[in-house]
Amino acid sequence: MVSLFTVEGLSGLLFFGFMGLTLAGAIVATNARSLIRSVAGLALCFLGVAGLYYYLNSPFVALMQILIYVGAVCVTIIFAVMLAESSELKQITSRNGLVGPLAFLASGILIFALAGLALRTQWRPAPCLVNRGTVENLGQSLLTTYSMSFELISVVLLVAVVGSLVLARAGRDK
Amino acid sequence: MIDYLREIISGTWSLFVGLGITIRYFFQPVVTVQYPHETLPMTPRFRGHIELVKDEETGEPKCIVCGMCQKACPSNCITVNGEKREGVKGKVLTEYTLDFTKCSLCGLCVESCTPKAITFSKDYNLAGVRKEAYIFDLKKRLEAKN
Amino acid sequence: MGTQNIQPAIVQFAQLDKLLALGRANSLWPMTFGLACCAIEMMATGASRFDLARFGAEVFRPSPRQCDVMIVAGTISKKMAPAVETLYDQMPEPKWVIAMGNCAISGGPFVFEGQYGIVEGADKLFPVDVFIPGCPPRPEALIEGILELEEKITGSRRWPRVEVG
Amino acid sequence: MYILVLSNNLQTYLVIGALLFGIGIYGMVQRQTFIGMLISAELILSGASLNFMAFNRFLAPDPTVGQVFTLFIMAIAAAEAAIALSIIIAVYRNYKSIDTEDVVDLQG
Amino acid sequence: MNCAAIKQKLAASGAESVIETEYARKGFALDVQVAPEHLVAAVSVLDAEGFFIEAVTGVDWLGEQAALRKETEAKAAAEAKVKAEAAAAAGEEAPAVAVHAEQGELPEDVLEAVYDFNHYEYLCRVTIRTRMVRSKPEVPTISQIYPGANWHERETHDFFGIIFVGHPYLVPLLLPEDADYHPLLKDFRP
Amino acid sequence: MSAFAESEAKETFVLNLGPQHPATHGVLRVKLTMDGEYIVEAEPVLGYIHRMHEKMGENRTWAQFLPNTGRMDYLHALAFNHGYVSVVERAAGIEVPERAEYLRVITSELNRVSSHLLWFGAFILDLGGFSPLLYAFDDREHILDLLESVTGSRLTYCYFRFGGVYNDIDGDFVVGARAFIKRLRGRMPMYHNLVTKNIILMKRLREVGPISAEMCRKYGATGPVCRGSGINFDVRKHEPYSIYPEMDFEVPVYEQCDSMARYMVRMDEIEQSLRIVEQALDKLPEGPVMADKVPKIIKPPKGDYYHAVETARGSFGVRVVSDGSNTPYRLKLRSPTYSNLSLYGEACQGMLLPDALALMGSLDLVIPEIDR
Amino acid sequence: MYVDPEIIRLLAFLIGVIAFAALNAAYLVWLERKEAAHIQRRIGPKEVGPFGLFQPLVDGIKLMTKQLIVPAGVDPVLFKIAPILVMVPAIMSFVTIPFSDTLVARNLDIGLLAIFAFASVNVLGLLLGAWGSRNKYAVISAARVVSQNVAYEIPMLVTVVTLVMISGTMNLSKIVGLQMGGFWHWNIFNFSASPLMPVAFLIFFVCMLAETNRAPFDMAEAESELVAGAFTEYSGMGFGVFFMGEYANIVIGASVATILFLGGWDCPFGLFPGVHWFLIKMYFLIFTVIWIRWTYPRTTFYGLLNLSWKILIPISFVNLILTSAMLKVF
Repeated sequence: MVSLFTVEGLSGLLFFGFMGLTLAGAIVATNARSLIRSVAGLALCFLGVAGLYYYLNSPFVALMQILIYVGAVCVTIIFAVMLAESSELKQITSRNGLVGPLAFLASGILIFALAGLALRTQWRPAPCLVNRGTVENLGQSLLTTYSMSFELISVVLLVAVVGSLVLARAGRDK
Repeated sequence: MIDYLREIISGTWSLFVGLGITIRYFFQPVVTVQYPHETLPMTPRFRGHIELVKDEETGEPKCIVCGMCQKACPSNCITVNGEKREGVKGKVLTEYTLDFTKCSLCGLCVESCTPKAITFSKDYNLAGVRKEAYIFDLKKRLEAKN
Repeated sequence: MGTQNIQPAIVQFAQLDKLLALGRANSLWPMTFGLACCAIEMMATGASRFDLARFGAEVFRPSPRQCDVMIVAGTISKKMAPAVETLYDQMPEPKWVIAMGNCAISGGPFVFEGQYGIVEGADKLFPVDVFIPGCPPRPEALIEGILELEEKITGSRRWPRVEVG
Repeated sequence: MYILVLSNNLQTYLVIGALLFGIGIYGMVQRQTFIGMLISAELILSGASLNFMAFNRFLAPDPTVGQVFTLFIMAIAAAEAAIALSIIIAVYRNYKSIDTEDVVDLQG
Repeated sequence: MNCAAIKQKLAASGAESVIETEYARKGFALDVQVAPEHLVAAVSVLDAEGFFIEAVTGVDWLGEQAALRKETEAKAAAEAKVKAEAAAAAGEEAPAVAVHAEQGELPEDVLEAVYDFNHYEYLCRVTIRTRMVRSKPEVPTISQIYPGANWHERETHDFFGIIFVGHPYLVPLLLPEDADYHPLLKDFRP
Repeated sequence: MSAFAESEAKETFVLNLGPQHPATHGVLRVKLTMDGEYIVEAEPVLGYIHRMHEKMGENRTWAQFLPNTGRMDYLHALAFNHGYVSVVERAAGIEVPERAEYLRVITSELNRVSSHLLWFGAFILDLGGFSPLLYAFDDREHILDLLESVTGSRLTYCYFRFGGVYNDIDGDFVVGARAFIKRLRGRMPMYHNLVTKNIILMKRLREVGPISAEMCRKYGATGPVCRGSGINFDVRKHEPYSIYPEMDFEVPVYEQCDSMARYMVRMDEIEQSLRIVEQALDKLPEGPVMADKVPKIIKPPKGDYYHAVETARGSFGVRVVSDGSNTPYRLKLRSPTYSNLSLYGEACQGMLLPDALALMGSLDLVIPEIDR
Repeated sequence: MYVDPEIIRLLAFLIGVIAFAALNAAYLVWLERKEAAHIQRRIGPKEVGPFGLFQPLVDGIKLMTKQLIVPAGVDPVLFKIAPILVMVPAIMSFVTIPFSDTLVARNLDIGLLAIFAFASVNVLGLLLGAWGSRNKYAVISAARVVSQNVAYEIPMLVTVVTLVMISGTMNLSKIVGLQMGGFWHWNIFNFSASPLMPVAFLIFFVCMLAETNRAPFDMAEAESELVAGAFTEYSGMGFGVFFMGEYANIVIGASVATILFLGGWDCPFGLFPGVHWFLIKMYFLIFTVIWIRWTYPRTTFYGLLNLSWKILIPISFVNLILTSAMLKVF
């Protein structure tokens, strides 16, 4: 039994807040009529996910989530929206009325199946821990075990940056 | 490369020079005249709205109701009226209205006045909530002053 | 429109109202908005010699949304009048207007028989709270106008009156 | 109060992850603009990373692995967003116009 | 290069009259009268000489013809009077010279477009005037030669209703966009 | 038409600068067609402060038009006074006493300094610096005090009369003017250190807003704008009026054609104006300040007359057409900024928004003078 | 009823932090107005309270009672949440800042990262507010803010990485702890780590100015160009909250600079360290920020990017390489 007026209790309550933020954000992101609101919803969802990461004993990833997703990805998407927003509304009207309900049904089934799977499976915790998953451990494994993937990711990022620059510049030869 | 560094250094130096100047002014005394508490001296030639001049002997306005100021005024803001009275030479001023809200303070009226019966007042801080307050009855004003 | 129809508070607290009035009167943010000659004197009033800042009124905001008082400094032409009205409408309540200079009061020296271009006074467009005559008025007069407006808001004058000898 | 310790339960995270994933799929189908789909894709990725993180916390013997994976997902997602957006911009530049007529101007 | 040379070139370009005025008295050196169709040629001459445009304006000569006629009538009357007096003085009978009042339609009043040019290097202010009837106030634009004339011509159009044929954008400049009045015409009433 | 075909044309949007905008120094409106932050087209829209000066001229007597001249260019009102009284004096053949001309030049040049100081401050304000504005205003107040002690007003002077000036100066004025010259000379290095040599300002003005000499000619630009483009044109030297031929001063000319050149021209002109005032104070003759035989009602003979003066912004010309009556038949006011601004549309094509605003500031606009 | 003392401590800190942020915002406005006035040889706010000290109060009263216009055509939801999105992360950042060795709400191991993460949300708020208000000036301004922040984040982070390398931790308290014992231990004078440390401080300071949109990098509300920039459509307290957020960000920026370079709460002479030294250093930096604001003209947008890409980024990389080399060698 956990009382509400302890740190654990409050943090449990806060957890609900983050959960709600995540799900509400996600729903806004997919259902809002204007794109800019979807992005705002996405940002909220990411903030909620960051909170969840915090509860998963990983403040570093939580902060990286905020830094990268909220601070960079969302901002980038808003930029794209600024350039393309107005043509969005016109499109929404012309669509098959069946797609929406069908998509809802399909994803509902998917969620149901996945959630069922998650709840029914007997998860066995790890027998022993190699380390505690702190930032130091993370850094060490990034630069030792996963150094190859780390380097590859950097190359991917570099290529992505160059590629997007090339693509975005393409139409503007002035 | 050398130009690049030189530009950085000279540019940064110019920024520090600027900061030096402003901080020097920061410690210098202020030049503000705190208006409602202290006032600037008005120059004798300051042009406020016009006023009638009193004849020192009779206590009446010097104005002879010739209407020159009314004619000279570019914006028609002066109305002068007078009447003949028994026993007085010339006309006697009955009304001298100045619509100050149209005045451009050019001074043509004062110049055109041969008997020097109008002059500039020193009212430099007029402000109020009623627009009609600035249609002055100068005769009344002169009487109120006495 | 104008200052008359501020929504009355649901519960009337005289003291609170006084405090609000005091707050509003001492934090009059004018709009960066000059029309003609008087605008220069408006700038001069904000400058070191006269320093409008002493009354907390130096925060010239360029956007009408953040202003409390519009100082109409100069002639309003008929072409400009719709824009001035729009600016007035864009200001949030409570808002005040100061007509600075003769042109803003009544069209000033530019009124003549058969004129085709100017609006004869800002009060033809929206209610004006304080009039400052002069062509252009001296900076002291503008300060006096601000004080006059404060008096209008709070109902009393905190500053000494300057008598002109 | 049992619900207050939900945060210490693997299933909670997995269900949230599933929900995010499902909502993302829904959005992917239902949205028809590139940006809308991109947003949904980000949601799907978030659902996946949440699962990684949850397993990492509760089941993994080495609790850095999930974090490393999540970081990689983030990096890939960022790269993906950048590329996708530049494609979108290029597409819009060629086929649509940037219409600012309905941007309400502050008159005056 | 001096004013005399400019004068010759202008005269060659088809100007009706080129008068050298007294600068100290008038403030400009050459007073050129051209017909609207020769305006562009005259302005081109100035452009080639490196003049810059100072201003374009108009003058409404409403009532000028009537005044002119009145003047000639008065002159004629005065002459007649003088003659009559002379005759009277000579003791002759006054000759029966009836004052010959011109009848018939007055010629139509004109609008005048005035162009001022000046030179950066030497002092030679050239004033070009061109006249057109009030009912058809049309004059070719010079904004293709002097882009600066664009605004001046728009302003003149605002004030006088003179139509600058070929002007790229002849909409009101100083008056409101929808203004259809021309305030500096002498018969303008608001 | 397919969507593809109009893609290039519609990538722009329209940005309305003004009529109320902090950068336009009044009520100018500029319709900018922008591509991102680049300006594709700029179209100034005038007339928001059109005050019918030319119409008023036809409705008033020659003398009654005098106050209007002070309100066209309120920053250099005395030059406008000067232009108007000169043309009427030329038309009516009125001789002006020498002392009056000296006073005209002294006050007018002081007024020019005050105008340049205000421009300096406002220009730096456009560029985002605030304090130089107030330093300039501090100096300007001294000039205004001086001029007020002569003319009675601070801004919209109406000091000159046909045949002379309204008031004579007194000894205090001479002392004050000399003291002011000394003070301002002492302050100029501060301005240069604080502003001119500042790297940010240099980066913003150097090679920004080029206006070629040919463009000046085609648009009729005068004043510091054309002098910043290497054209040595100053009405005070070009067609000397008043007592300027007797004064020893230079016309600052810069060849760079950019905003910095125009800035430097004006800053140097302050010094030249101070020199003129100093010389005029030295040479100031005794005598009346008003001609004796000025008729009460002026009726210049028929004909048209022109007179140009150099204001702080360029050549101001007045063309009057007299029909011999006591009112002008036609009064054309050729204002310098009108021509200077007309080149703006062409000059700022392809520029970035902040540069275009720096260019606009460097043109030194006084809107009531443009709209008249 | 049992209430955990930890909660009370948290609540106290939360209230304290919010009060600190709000008070700072209010009185920094006063400081800014006063300092500007004195630089310009004016008096500044004076008539309201002694030295005009009540000026922020009356401004606050006025702003709070001002009509909050939601103009027609704006996106009302975004328009309203944007100021919150600017203000909340700013307050969150305060949580991790150690004002002295004991006065810290939450001593995170990765406090430095937390501050940068929260700071990045700020941009989102501005962007949403600007786009939500549907005003061209606001949109241009927001676009500028983002490009500016992206451009300046690079040299800033490179400089910070240099410092993290020197300190070996991202815990702010530990970073200060390593600099204790007089000004010669401060990172700004840590010549043994890299001879370019004062330059690094300058770079950090410049980047901080740019990140907080202060002059001469105040592209966002370049008055003469974009009216009031992103806040053009905001009135009353909507504007007030943005304003407070701006000043809170300045306080955070100055605090981080103090912690990273100026030894936090360390006394310059190695005696009596404490929170007062922290505040003195922080307010001195803020004073400088304001001083700069009232001295220089504004840079242009491309000038700003040029500065970042051509000067700050190369130098900060040189510093990074130099530092890592010296760390390896010594």
